[in-house]
Amino acid sequence: MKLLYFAWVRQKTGRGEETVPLPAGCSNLRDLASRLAVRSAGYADAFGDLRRLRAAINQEHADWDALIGEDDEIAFFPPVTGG
Amino acid sequence: MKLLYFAWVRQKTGRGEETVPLPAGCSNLRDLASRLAVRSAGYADAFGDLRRLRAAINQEHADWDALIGEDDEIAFFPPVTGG
Amino acid sequence: MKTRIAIQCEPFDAAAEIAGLSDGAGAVATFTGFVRREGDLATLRLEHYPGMTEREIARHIGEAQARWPLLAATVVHRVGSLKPGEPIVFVGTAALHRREAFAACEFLMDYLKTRAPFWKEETRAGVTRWVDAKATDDHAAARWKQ
Amino acid sequence: MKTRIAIQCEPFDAAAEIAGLSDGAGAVATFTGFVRREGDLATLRLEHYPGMTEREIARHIGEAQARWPLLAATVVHRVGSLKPGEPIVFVGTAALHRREAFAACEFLMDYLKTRAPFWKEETRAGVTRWVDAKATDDHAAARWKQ
Repeated sequence: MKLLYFAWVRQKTGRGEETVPLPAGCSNLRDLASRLAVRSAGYADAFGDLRRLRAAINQEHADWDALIGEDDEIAFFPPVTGG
Repeated sequence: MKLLYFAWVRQKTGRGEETVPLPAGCSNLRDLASRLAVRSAGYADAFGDLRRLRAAINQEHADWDALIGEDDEIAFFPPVTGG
Repeated sequence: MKTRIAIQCEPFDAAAEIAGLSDGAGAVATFTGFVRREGDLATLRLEHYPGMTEREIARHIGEAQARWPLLAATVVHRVGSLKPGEPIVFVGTAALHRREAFAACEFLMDYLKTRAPFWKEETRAGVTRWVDAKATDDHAAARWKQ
Repeated sequence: MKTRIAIQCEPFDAAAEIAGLSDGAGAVATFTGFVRREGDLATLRLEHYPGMTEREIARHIGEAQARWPLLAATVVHRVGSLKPGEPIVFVGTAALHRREAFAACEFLMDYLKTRAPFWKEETRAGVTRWVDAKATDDHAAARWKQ
């Protein structure tokens, strides 16, 4: 699956995107975020508090309960501040 | 007093403005309009039906009951259609 | 507050008007009215009451300013002969926040339609007639009194 | 309906955008947002999610179109580095009547603020930080759901 990071999520993870296999037993966005949170101090900082974070699946806003699959493009980012 | 006519009021009276003495016994806009209405067929056409007409005293919208004086600038016109 | 009122025959430059409104403002809302392209409409001619027009518009800008924290307001209204598709009126408002800018812009347009002394005369298929006022415009303006 | 969505670093020409929206329309409402001139704000930098941004905006234009009889809608959003006073966003809507144009323009702005994937980073006195989302923007967008 393709993972994208924006704004401070990108800065904390140290990368804008990466391609990873769907972790085993990981069915929704919340599962995925908790797996990412243990990868490093930077990832822990980015994914430690989901209340500060938002996500999209295949370029559409999604809740933490949303189901994910191997072919999805998944993005993590802070609440948006455009306009 | 100075009288101004706009849009079809101007066309029916045949003039854009005129200066006339305040007619005796004429205290408000309704009185004035009824005096003007008897001046000619054109004026009768313009002032015959006050529901179709609006007026201003000294460049401010005014009701037919509004009092008028010798030094006033009085304008008669149809409902406005700008914008 | 910065106020600009112009009654003119010439077209206006909306970009320049917006730039003039924006100084330090976060939010500029505008409305531009155009002569509709309708089947047989050939020409629209606008007449106004010089002096009263500017006073009425200034008064309504003052009312808008009393209701919302505006930084600037601009009203440009064209008079004379216009063709279908041509811009006829521009209203722009600037505020720190968009909510106030939108509300004031809509308020000014509603009052311009019902209180500013302009009259439209249209020519269709060689026949010229004065345009009647619309009841919907009165209703639009009345809602600000509630 | 004519739709234009542009995400760009360059400034935009509001007059050209309005002219592009107006074809046959009686009413064009616009909103232009500017980087505020605040005491120590030196630079604002905008980042976005290419692909999703355009999709989200197109989706909201579709929603606006389902609610109001729109003739055209334009959204231009700048990204990259901007200075205080510079225009950052333009939203324009065209309809036969002003009420619909205003409502749709405000609707699009509210959704742009809360749903379109843009992020602002500001630099003040040499310190760079990400701008937090505002609860007032969520409230503004929520009122369209009532």
